[in-house]
Amino acid sequence: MMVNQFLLIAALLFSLGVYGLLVRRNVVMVLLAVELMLNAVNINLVAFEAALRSSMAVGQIFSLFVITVAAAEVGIGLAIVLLIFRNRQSANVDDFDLMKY
Amino acid sequence: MKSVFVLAAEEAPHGAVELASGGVLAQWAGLMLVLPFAAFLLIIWRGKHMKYKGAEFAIGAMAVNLVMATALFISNMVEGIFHEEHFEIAKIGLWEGKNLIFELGWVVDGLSIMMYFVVSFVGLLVFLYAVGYMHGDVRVTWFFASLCLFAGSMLVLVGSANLVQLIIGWEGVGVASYLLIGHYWEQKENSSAAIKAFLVNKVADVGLVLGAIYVGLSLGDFRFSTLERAAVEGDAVLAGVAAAAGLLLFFGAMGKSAQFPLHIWLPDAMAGPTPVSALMHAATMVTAGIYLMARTFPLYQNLAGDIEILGSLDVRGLMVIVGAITLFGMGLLALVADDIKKVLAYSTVSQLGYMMTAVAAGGYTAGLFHLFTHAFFKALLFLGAGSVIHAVHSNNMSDMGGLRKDMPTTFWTFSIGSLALAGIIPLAGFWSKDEILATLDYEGYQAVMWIAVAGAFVTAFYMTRAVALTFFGTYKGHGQPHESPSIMTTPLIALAVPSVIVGFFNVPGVKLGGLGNFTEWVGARSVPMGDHHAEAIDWRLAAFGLAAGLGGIIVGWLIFGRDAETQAARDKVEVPVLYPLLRQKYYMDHAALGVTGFIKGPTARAVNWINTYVIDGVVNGVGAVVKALGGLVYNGLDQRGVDGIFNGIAAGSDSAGRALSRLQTGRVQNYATGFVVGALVLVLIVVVAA
Amino acid sequence: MKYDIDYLAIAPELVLIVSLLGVLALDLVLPRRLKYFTGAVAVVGLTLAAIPLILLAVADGPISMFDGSYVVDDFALVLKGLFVVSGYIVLIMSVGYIESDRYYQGEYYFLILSSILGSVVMASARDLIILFIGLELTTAPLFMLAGWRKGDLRSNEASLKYFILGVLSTAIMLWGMSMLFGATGSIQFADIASAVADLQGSATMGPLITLGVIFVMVGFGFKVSAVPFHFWAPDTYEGAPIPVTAYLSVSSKAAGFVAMFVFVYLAVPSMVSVWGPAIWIMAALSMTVANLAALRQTNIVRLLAYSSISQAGFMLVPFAAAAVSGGTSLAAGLEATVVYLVIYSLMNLGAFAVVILGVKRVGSAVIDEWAGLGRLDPRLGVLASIFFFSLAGIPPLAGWYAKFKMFTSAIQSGGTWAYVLAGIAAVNTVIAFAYYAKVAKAVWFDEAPEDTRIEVEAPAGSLVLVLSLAAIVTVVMGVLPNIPDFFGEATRTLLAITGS
Amino acid sequence: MNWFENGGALSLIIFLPLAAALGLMLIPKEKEELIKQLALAVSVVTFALSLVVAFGFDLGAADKYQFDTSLAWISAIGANYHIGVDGISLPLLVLSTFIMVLAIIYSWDHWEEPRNPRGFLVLMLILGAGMNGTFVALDLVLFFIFFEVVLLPMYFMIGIWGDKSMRKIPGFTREVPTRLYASIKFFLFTLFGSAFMLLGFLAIYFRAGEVADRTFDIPTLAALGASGAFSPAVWSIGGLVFGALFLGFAVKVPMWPFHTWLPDAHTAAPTVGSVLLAAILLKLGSYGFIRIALPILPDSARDWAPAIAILAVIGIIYGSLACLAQSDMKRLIAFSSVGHMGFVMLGIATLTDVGINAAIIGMVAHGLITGLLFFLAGSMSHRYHTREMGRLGGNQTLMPKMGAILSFTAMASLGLPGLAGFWGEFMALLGAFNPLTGLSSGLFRTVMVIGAIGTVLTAGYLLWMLQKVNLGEPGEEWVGHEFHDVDRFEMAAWVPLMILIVVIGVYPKIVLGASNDAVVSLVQTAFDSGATAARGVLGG
Amino acid sequence: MVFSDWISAPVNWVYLAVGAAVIVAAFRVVTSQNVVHAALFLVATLAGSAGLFLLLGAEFVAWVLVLVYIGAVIVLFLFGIMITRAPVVRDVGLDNKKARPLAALVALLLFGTLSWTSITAFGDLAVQDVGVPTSTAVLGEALLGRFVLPFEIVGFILLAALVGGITLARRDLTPLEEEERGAV
Repeated sequence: MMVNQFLLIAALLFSLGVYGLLVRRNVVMVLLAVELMLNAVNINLVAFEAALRSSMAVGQIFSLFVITVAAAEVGIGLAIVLLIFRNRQSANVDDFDLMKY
Repeated sequence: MKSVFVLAAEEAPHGAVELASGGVLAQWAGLMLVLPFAAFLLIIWRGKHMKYKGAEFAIGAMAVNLVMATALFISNMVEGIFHEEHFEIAKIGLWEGKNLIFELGWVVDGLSIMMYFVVSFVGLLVFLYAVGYMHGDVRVTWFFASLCLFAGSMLVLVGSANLVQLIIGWEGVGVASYLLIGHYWEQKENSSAAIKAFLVNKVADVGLVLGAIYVGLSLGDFRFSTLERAAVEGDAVLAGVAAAAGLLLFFGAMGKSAQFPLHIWLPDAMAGPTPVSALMHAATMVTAGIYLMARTFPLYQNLAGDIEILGSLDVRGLMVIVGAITLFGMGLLALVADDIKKVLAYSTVSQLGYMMTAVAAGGYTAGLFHLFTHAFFKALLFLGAGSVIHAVHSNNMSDMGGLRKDMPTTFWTFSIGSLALAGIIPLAGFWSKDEILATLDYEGYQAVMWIAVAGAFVTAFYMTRAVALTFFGTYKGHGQPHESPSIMTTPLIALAVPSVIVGFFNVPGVKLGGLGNFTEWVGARSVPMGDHHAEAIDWRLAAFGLAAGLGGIIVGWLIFGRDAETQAARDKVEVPVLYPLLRQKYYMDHAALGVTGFIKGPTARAVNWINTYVIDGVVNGVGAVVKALGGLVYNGLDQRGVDGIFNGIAAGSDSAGRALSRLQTGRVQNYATGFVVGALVLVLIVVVAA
Repeated sequence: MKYDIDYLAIAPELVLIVSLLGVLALDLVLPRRLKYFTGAVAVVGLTLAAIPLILLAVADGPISMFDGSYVVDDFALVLKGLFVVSGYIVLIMSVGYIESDRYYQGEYYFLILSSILGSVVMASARDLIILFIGLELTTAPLFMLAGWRKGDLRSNEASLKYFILGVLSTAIMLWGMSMLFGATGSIQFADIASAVADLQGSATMGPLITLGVIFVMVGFGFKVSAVPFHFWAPDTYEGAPIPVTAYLSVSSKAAGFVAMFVFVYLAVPSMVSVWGPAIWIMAALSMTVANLAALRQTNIVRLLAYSSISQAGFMLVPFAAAAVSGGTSLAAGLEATVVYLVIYSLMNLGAFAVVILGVKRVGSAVIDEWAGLGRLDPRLGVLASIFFFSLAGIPPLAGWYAKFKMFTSAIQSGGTWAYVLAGIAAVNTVIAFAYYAKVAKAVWFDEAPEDTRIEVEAPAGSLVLVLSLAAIVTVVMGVLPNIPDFFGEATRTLLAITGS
Repeated sequence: MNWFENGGALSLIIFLPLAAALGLMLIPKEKEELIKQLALAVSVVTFALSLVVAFGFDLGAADKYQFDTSLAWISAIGANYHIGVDGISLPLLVLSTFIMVLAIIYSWDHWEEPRNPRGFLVLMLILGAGMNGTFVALDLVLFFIFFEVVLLPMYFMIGIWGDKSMRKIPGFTREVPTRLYASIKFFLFTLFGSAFMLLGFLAIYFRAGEVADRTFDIPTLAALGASGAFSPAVWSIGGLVFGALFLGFAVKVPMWPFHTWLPDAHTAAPTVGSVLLAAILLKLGSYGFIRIALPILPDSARDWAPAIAILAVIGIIYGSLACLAQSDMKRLIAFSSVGHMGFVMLGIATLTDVGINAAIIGMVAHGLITGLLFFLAGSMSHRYHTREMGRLGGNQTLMPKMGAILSFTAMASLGLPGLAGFWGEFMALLGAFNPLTGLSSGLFRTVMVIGAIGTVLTAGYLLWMLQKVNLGEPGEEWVGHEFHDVDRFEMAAWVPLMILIVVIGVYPKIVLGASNDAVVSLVQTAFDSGATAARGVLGG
Repeated sequence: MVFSDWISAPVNWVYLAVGAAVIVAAFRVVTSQNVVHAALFLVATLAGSAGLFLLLGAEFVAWVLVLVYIGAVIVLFLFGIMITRAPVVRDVGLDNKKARPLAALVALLLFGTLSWTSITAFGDLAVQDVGVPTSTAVLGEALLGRFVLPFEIVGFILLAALVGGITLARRDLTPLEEEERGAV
């Protein structure tokens, strides 16, 4: 097994995440896309760790932090979704352009 | 603490001439330069509360000046005086390692003493006269203050020991003339005339200023004595710039001395009160140019004069030509003027042409002598004209006529002045004009000499016309004219005397006892002038001049003395002396009319037309064009172009800002797109750059 | 392996933790009318946190922990101090502001303190993980605080936009970090630095490291709101509660800069040819784009948002200039940026405080409606002038020295690109004045409409006091620039460690 | 009195007005008299101090900095609080403090809307501090600070007390209030220039570090400059750096084509603002050339001199022509400044002692004369409520004193010999006749001739202005109006100016006596050989 | 390494299987027009990722992923979807169709860049000790030793998210309700 195998998957996930982020109208869907991107990073980190085998498994540690932070972000994101949904009765991001220029 | 004024070190004048120092009088001559200004301040301060509205101060100052000037004049007669005083007013940098300085000061030598005398003498009389003339007029106080400024500036000019101070006096004269010409500024014509005078002079001043710069920076010094010495010694550097400097200075002189084509301001300048005209035409202002030429005479005589500038035309030749055109062409114009002051004004221009021609041709003494004599009789004529105007309340000769009975003093003095101007022996004008003819003859300008003779004819002709129309025939104006008060007639008489006698100051070969003659008096300079002096009068030339003068009078008399419309005028024709001629009046009249008709008609009209539409037109046109150019520059270039660029930049940034803030769509996904694309582009740029 | 912990070194963090937990606990027990007390606790906590900072500053030498991944040196202390002080000012600004509306005070202070804690931690971070965590802790509470005016749609929108772009930037930054980790096998800056120095020439690794560095820089670029990663800023600033906006534009931005400093100077100093041009572009774009856009703004908060973007551009200039000209003057660049940051923080907070008072007074954030404020309330007018003209860089207000340092550093770097950037900065200084002057114009030059005299209660004494103090310091710093310089020079220790 | 001579006096001159400004802010607005008295007292004391400095100044060592001190200021960059006066700055310093006194006297009874004397005086005093500071600063950074400090007060003066009318600006869709447009334009232009000027300073600073120690110290840098350290021959960007400084100073002067802020600012500014702007602020730019650009970058200056001379002479002609097109009296006077400062710059461009002396006396004279003209324009528009020359006329009849003073000042402005304005023009032409060795004398002589012709145009527009405003019959609309002729405050402010105009006109040594040695030394140090006019270079 | 060698290793078969699943699922996450499906595809993606982690010897991380994401986060997502009452049926309006081409282009470019850099950089770099899981003890020791500080700090992130999230998400009481509560 080569690291690149995993990196390719990660790159694909990351790019798909970006795609999703750019096209999805629903905020929750956008959040899903973000999760894809963060997960791609995790795959990177773990794959590198598998190749490096550092003494403290730094890559895995890093990925644990990323997972935790991602979870927190989801929490925050959903809270924001709830907040705006209550005010606007919509979770579509392109409904939100009160402020521009 | 050092004294504010640091007296420049005395330097012995150069040259072979042994001259006296002039003693205390010369050391204090500067007082004459200052007194009129003191009077000016006093008039401004207290004038309104004085009985004669401040004229007292002006007259007082002028009287003191005249005393001093007379004393100097006499001492200069006894022994030639040369004395300079210099007060440094600034060091302005280095020139060849030594300080380049500006100075004020005065020079007391033959030339300046003559000018002091003329200015003070004529000035005093004009001031006195003005008390009467201006009585009850508007702004009398201000008028006398300005007169003081005028006379004072002229004294500063003629007393100056260096070019810089000369410029100060020079433009001071200009400003004073502006103030005086525009005395009745409620009418736009008057203020326009004042502006015209100032601006035309200012144009010429460019020449003076640049000429001063050429001279000053060639010598590292602005003093006349340095210039004179360098010119006589043939200083190489000065020689290098001599033509340029000479022409520039001459250009300056042309403005003040109203040489063709810069004479145009002068007739308009008649807008001022008559005493101003008298002062301006006799003693101050117009003589300044001649004075400048005389002051820098060694430059022309030794260096500049013979430098060829256009083909074989040399500097001197150019100057003579300008003078000749002025003397003849402008004289003709006097023939067609109805305004008596305009007649006199053109006459002045013409006489200035004589002076300029003489000085240019190399006749230092001749030019100055004519200046000297002319000052008296021209002042006399103007004051006389003023007296008439005062009486009839009009400037136009068509409103006058037959005044000789009502105003006898004026008539007689005016006649004396006219005869002197016409060059009738033995009045002053005869001698000085003769000297000019002699000089032109000697220096080889025969053609010009004949023009000068012709000019003499014209001069006599128009003066006769003026006298005839004013004092003979019948009165055509309104009211009953009276002789002017004695404060006005006294100056007339006082001027008539020298108009008669001063010609004898310089009869060739004649010396006034131990006092020498005019030639020696004005020859008292730091260096010899090197002009030619005839040892005896050349009666051949004198006869030509006299004949021309008499001819002019006779022809003039025949025409104007026998004014067909006025019985009185026809009566006058039968003056016994002229009677034989008048017997054949038919031929004579026709012949004279033919000749003069041509001169007065097409020629004069042509000249007048050229003057009005070409020269004046050019000047007015230049003014209009310049103003239009101003509009173009301001509206077209400044507001649209230069400012437009900056406003354009501002407007551009504004709309760029608008365009850029359009990027801020408010859609978060557009932002994210920008975000990712930005990141990718950054990578791309950096990778490509690396 | 045992890791010694120097408790004095992390005392500021600990004090912050205690006080934020205290705030949370108090919030539970206090009755509604006494909730404001949590604010007092937060203020006191921050004040207390300053004490160990001073002690540490006086104490000798840098303290290094966890294999050198957490370092307390003068650089860290200066920036921690900056975070604490600016946080302090934000708290005081908040006190009056959030009391006047339906805010959750306890939670609010808790989140602010959390964010400050994140910044404070990050200033000492010397490995990727702590850097990442610190940044996240700085940012995450702000996602929510931006939406703190829950009933206001603009505030919601601010929060949403900030959040979405925030997580996007986090993801991109993490990708970059993971690549750097993969390439160098370490998360320690020092190790990364040496590994990168070996690898950067390699044809295979080069692009990857470049990508990694740029992606990480993108994350920082987002934090400092540099163009083209700035899009969130105007909208979020406008919508968020004003004290939060102030915090965003100062502390959060400063945090981004700190992250950028430690990352580029300590982790990838040898990649100067990569991050140099990147920063150069960000600097040039930020200044120009934001300034031009700011010219069009009519809302004062939005104007300040664009202003803060352009200021970020100015702050990047020394950096960029030092980097593109070969990196010989990096120390000077750092110092200049820190000096700029210190001065900017002060004056920008002052400007926001003025905006808070002004909005209260006038009832609007639309610049035109501030007409005649100077005559209505000269004191506020003078303060507004001081801060806005200081932002514009007009001597003798402190802002001039910030700009001066920036130019100094840029010119010192030398080289065409540095000069060009300095030129762009110079032009932008002029453009910037045009919109700062807009505020002064409204305040002083325009006539007040007849009926705008709104009677408001006197602003909180503490805010006025702090504001006046900030104004005085702004002037004093401008007259005696040795003061900000002192902080700037202290931060040179950052480079002393790596010996560059 | 040791402290006094070691910087104390100059520091007082700078900071006394500043302290007074702060003090005034503490006095309640209502105590107007007290505020005015205090402001006047302080300005008089400042002026007195500058006179003490002037009389204590050792003219024998005018090329040395006196009353100087140097204190450490910004240690990180080695910028010092280095102040001192030499013969070049002394006249300008005295001029500055002097005009300030007159401006305050004049203000006493002349407040533009919205009044607020306290605010106005505070700004004036700050302005004074900035101006005085600029003239004594001997450190580039210090110079820069003071150079900029003057901007804000002037900006506020124009913006708050300025012309309230609306104006259509080409390129913009809406009409904008004149004062707003003018104030921001003034500020942006100056800021634009000074931003680049600062870049130039910094480049010099670091370049100094390459050959010696990094320093902002002007005398030290001048010495380095004289030794050729900043010559483009050894420092590739030397010319560019001069260009940067040029931009900064030229905008302030202002030289064509950077002048367009000036007519707007002058027209819009309140009277006293215009006066200070014309009398002092413009001088900061030309002073900068003399104090900084020439001595530090002599070789680049040599390269740039022809361009400066050409721009200067364009300014002379262009300014005069633009004046001819004006219908607004104040705007006309403003444009006249473009022309007059053109002569100042022409003098500087010659790089000779004569030319620089010309610039200095030209600056002083322009300060006095144009200052007075703006006073007059202000007082007249105060009475007529219009500045349209087409509507004025017969002022000499309505207000004889005012008219007389206006005539006098116009005469002075057109460079009448014997009044102050003449020397600057004449000497500038003198300098241009014989520019520094190595400069094209053909070009400079052409410029000299064109400049001399410019004096005619100058006379033209001033005389036409007088004709329109002063002479003729009063217009219909003024008949029956009661006009107050010059009041005592105006007299008190104007008479000293008139006296000085005459005194300097007759005895320019008052200015040149102080400056000449300093200028000669400056030119010799900076341009070494060929510094003085020599006979050899002359020729037809 | 030659492809035949590569494909002959069984572990790569597993990789291919899991990897394909992950990719397909990820595709569906961003393309599915049904919100619930999208969320469920994310579950599949994450589960597949966990599988990949196992392949890479990161057992602990794999199970954390399963626990945290599949156990908690996805539930959160589903809650979010429910609460925002997104239609459970196919929703044509889920995508901003106009944005698709640009988004696809950007994603493609990004993928190209990312994969290109990775492939050139790491070439044949192989995973070491395939099948040998990292000991959880090592992780634990590192987390509570060398990484104790970020470990603690990340706790505050969670706390902040919790506190802030609750505050934001909760419905504000009306003044009347508040009064009632105050009385209690």
